[in-house]
Amino acid sequence: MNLSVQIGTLKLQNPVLVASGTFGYGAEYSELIDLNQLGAVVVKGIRLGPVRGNPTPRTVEVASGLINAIGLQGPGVDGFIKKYWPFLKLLKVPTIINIWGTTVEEYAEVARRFDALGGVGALELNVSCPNIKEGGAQFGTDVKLLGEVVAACRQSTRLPLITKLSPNVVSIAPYARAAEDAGSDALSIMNSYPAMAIDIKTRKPSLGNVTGGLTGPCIKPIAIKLVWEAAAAVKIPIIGMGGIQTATDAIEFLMAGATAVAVGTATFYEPRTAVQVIAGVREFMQSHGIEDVRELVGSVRAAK
Amino acid sequence: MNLSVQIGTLKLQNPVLVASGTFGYGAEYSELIDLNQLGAVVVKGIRLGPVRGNPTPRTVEVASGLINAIGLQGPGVDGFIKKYWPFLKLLKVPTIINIWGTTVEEYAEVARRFDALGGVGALELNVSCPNIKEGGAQFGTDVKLLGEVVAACRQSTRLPLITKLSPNVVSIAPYARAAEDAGSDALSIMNSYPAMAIDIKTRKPSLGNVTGGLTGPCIKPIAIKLVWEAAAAVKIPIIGMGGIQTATDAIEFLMAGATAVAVGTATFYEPRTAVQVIAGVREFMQSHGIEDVRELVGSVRAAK
Amino acid sequence: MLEQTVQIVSNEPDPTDLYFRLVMSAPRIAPLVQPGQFVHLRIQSIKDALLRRPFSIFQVSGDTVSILYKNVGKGTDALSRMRPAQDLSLIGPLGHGFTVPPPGGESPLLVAGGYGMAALYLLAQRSPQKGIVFVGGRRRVDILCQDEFQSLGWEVRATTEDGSHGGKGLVTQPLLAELRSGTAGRKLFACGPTPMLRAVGRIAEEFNLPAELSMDEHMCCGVGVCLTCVIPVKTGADWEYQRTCTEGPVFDSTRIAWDANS
Amino acid sequence: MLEQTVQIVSNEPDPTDLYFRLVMSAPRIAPLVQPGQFVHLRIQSIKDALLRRPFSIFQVSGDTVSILYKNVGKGTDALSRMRPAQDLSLIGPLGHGFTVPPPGGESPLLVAGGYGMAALYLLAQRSPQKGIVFVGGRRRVDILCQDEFQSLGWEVRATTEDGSHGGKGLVTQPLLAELRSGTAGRKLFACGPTPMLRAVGRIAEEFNLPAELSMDEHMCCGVGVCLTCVIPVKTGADWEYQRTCTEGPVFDSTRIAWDANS
Ligand SMILES: Cc1cc2nc3c(=O)[nH]c(=O)nc-3n(C[C@H](O)[C@H](O)[C@H](O)COP(=O)(O)OP(=O)(O)OC[C@H]3O[C@@H](n4cnc5c(N)ncnc54)[C@H](O)[C@@H]3O)c2cc1C
Ligand SMILES: Cc1cc2nc3c(=O)[nH]c(=O)nc-3n(C[C@H](O)[C@H](O)[C@H](O)COP(=O)(O)OP(=O)(O)OC[C@H]3O[C@@H](n4cnc5c(N)ncnc54)[C@H](O)[C@@H]3O)c2cc1C
Ligand SMILES: Cc1cc2nc3c(=O)[nH]c(=O)nc-3n(C[C@H](O)[C@H](O)[C@H](O)COP(=O)(O)O)c2cc1C
Ligand SMILES: Cc1cc2nc3c(=O)[nH]c(=O)nc-3n(C[C@H](O)[C@H](O)[C@H](O)COP(=O)(O)O)c2cc1C
Ligand code: FES
Ligand code: FES
Repeated sequence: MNLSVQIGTLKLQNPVLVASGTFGYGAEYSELIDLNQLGAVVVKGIRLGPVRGNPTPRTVEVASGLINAIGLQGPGVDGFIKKYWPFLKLLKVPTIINIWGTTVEEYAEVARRFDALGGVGALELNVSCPNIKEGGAQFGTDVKLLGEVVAACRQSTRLPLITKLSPNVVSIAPYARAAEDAGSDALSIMNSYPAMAIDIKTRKPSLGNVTGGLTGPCIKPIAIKLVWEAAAAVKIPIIGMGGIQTATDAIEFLMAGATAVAVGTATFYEPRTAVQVIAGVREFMQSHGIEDVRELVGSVRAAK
Repeated sequence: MNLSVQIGTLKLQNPVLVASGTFGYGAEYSELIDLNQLGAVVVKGIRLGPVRGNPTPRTVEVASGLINAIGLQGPGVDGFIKKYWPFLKLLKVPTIINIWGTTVEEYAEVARRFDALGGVGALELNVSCPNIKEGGAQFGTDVKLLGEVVAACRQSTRLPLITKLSPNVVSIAPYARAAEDAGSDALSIMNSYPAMAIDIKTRKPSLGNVTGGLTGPCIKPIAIKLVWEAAAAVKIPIIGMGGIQTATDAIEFLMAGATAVAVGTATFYEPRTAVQVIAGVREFMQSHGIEDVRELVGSVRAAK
Repeated sequence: MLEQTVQIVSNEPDPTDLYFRLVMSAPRIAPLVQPGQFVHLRIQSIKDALLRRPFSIFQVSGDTVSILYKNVGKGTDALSRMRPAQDLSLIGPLGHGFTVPPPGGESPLLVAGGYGMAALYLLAQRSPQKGIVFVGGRRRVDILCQDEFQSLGWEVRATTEDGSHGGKGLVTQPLLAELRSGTAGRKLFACGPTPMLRAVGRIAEEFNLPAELSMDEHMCCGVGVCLTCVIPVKTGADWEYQRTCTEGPVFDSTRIAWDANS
Repeated sequence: MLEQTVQIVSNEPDPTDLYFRLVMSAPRIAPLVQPGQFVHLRIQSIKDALLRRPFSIFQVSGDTVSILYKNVGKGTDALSRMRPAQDLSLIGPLGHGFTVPPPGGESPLLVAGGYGMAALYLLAQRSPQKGIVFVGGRRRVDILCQDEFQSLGWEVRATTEDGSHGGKGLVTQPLLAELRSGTAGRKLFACGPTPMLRAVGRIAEEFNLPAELSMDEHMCCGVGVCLTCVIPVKTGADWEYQRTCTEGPVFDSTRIAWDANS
């Protein structure tokens, strides 16, 4: 039985990753799960320099979901390499680095730095964080800027490039194509959706940043639709995410057209989710006589 | 204690409506609740002629929500007037008619017809149904078309006009302003969000229409954010909706900037939701010494 | 139609833990029930799921109303864990049920698949003429209330797909055999999975018999406002979607436009 | 740190049904616990809500770990309805706890507000020096485990805001009184609401005493990956956000940059 899939030149032993920002830098969960069982580890978004992040409260629980406004707190490229890379580079599974910047040049520079580091599995360009004023989101909602930022990174590295698209657009197809045309090897769909909650007792927004990004099971139906549409628009593989809690959820993404999936928010409440999803996908394949996980990919459209 | 609010020239005895498409034509629920307690009854979307609607399955349950693709099945203007208006016109509370068309002219014609009918409380322009190919949604995601359709209706009727915006846009502010500038008296925010589910057992989309619109508690955080942003962009009142189950939810919308709210999906599982919400808002006002419900409107921003 | 908080009196599994009989105390609703109607239950303990679940009314006795349900998913599973004295919110009775045969009218032949049997019990009980009930299922366990029907004085002809009880095969086989021996004054009443209903519809057409079919469509509101539960119904030369929760679940078989939707 | 399915041994309310003591059988986790650490509990029966809830570890006894919690919302309410023999998923022990005073070291003064008392019990139990515990609450019911602390040989000075038990006022008043009578060799350990912690921090500064504060921040993952639970912590002349779930919940009071966030 084959579970392995390919993202650009990167081969993954199975199609189940963890989502950026929900798995720290890998080491944190190593006491609770065997990281080497994962398809890949994807780390929290990193820009060139350190980032302090947003004021608290930074997350609030909502119906079947979570709103977060962390503000991409992080150690910057150097801090990451010093503090977290020594652990990650020893893993048997690849590390995918989620990167961002406030200018096209910064994205390209961060890509160059990780290209030079050696041993990185792939880069995921976060052009869709809703929680940072000066960066992220505007690249994800402007087709032209999106093409520019992907092209600039493409010129800076030969590592596989994954573009993480924003869900906050009228139609995702043009963005998917712009990323593909600019040389992206794959797409990640979706990032969190802009959202807000108010605490009626205090009469204040529930988050320090006022607005944040919605994630968890509540967004799965939106994510499935976006993956379905993007898969029809491009030939490059898609990493599907948004609300995955079970193998059933993951298979739904694969059938919609995703080549791989990532588990995000669910890890917070059930750290073993990703490994359970891998086991569940394997079981489903066994009981349905499916030899290769790639048979599932896009199989709903194929069946039509 | 004052609970009444004003939408254009329409005075509502309280700010709690029911959402279009979730309350039929009023009569259906009259055995279970006293309709005259509501702020207003809003009927299912009506176009000029009868509409057959989409193939089944038409709804599917998801985490804390529902996806629907009814396809605006309905009797058309004449069928409605014949079959449902005799009941509605006898209610003490106003009826708001949700209308749509596939062309600007059709919207205007439907508006004219209801203007001529007499006794209608207001018209709600649905420019945001995600489940109809030829109509609805494209008006809601194109600022220019949106302005045209609102302006054409404005010229066809003196009834209060409410424009129901699409949530499926990068930023809602320009759409809110376009509707205001074209003469809309109020905005409804939000309609359902484009979504999809797959049944992995049958390997088919869960809905006959493939994609549908997501509603219920899962979308509340998206709706609150949109109301918050629109309220900063326009002066006309906003009717907030999306996932309201309790008075707490409704108050969250009011504090975010909505002048009134509508209960949708929750009515399906708890028919008495709207009347419970009214009672809960009243209780909240009592226990917080609030004399006028309008003090709550936008009070989060005011407090900043 | 009423919404009422009802108390569970009992909730008993069959020996296989697959089918359950749930008895609820519903004094205001019980007297209103017509055969073929259903109730819409809110099961508060389903995690993350919101909607009510529809179930045919199985039996009515004094102040109680009961259903006979199969544990097939998260809602029915949560329901199966509920205990006497716990509460449920119930809307009912709902829908347009079967026409009880008038005294001296047609002799009823009931056709049931799986839990479809539950929907037919009240009809059998209230029918002035006794008749035959044809029941089918996959295995023995799916033949649900043979004894109850027999106690009413009805003849039961069971079939199972695996032959573990009654004849081996589909429920339509003994029905066809019976009809070949004579059709005069017969009327069919059926409830079960859609393919079975369709087969019964074809048989009714073939033998030129009246038939009432209780259609099984996914439901959401259950009271006619959401337009989820529609089936194509003939209107002259054309057809339109009608609601199984209000115009149905029981439809005259000749009115259903089986192929309209494809 | 382990994730374990643990069984509830008991879940007892106080007479007012506001505070509960939950004892769980957690044989692999119990031996690892340090004073001031917490567990992260998944309460499956919360409707629509997903996240775990953090609770300080109150007592450890043999194979069991217990918490003392206040019913304040949907999670703690669902927890309060759970019964012995039911399961919970627990991650723990988590966080960086209190420094147990070394033998012959400083004499500990504990300061607790409300359920903060729970977080201090193990410290009192394991401290070679006994000292005084200052406990405060709104009403008598909020003074939680005075007897247990006294059984350990600690002196308890209680205050309530309404004067219904102990002195009337805030917990910092008897603390100040005590410190004015002498500060040599004292160290403060505090757990409670943020305003109380801040007041204790100021008092420590004023009297130039070491103080460890257990910070109360909203948590999400509880293990350091999500960066929800941060507080501003001094780094030289500057400050950065550090996680209360991993670098904390206990911080040296001089390191907290109280005004950074405003
Ligand atoms: C008018 C009517 C009367 C019914 N009477 C009975 C009855 O007497 N006894 C009984 O056991 N069941 C009856 N049903 C079916 C029952 O409503 C479903 O089995 C139930 O809603 C499934 O809920 P769940 O959460 O357990 O399953 P889910 O987890 O929601 O789904 C499990 C499976 O059941 C299927 N399912 C969901 N809804 C329906 C439906 N309406 N019809 C058929 N399959 C469905 C799903 O597609 C899925 O495959 C009736 C349905 C209708 C419309
Ligand atoms: C390290 C740590 C240790 C804790 N130890 C204990 C303990 O020993 N005993 C105990 O009773 N509680 C303790 N808490 C608080 C406890 O986690 C919350 O009361 C609980 O999560 C509320 O869950 P809920 O679903 O019942 O409330 P919700 O419905 O989620 O919220 C109800 C109210 O509680 C507030 N709340 C939610 N989370 C927290 C929090 N972390 N701190 C303070 N208020 C919160 C909400 O803002 C809201 O006002 C601790 C918290 C932390 C971070
Ligand atoms: C707390 C939190 C932090 C996140 N941080 C990042 C990030 O740094 N970079 C990024 O591209 N996505 C980030 N995301 C988005 C996730 O990677 C993922 O796209 C999203 O959570 C949807 O998946 P889920 O519903 O399974 O969580 C974050 C999400 C959460 C909840
Ligand atoms: C089954 C269904 C049908 C709907 N039909 C209409 C419609 O005809 N016209 C319209 O403007 N909105 C329609 N809506 C959208 C609702 O009016 C409302 O905007 C949306 O459901 C969000 O509110 P909720 O989350 O409370 O349901 C429909 C929603 C549902 C669930
Ligand atoms: S289930 Fe809503 S109309 Fe029938
Ligand atoms: S709660 Fe997630 S980092 Fe502390």
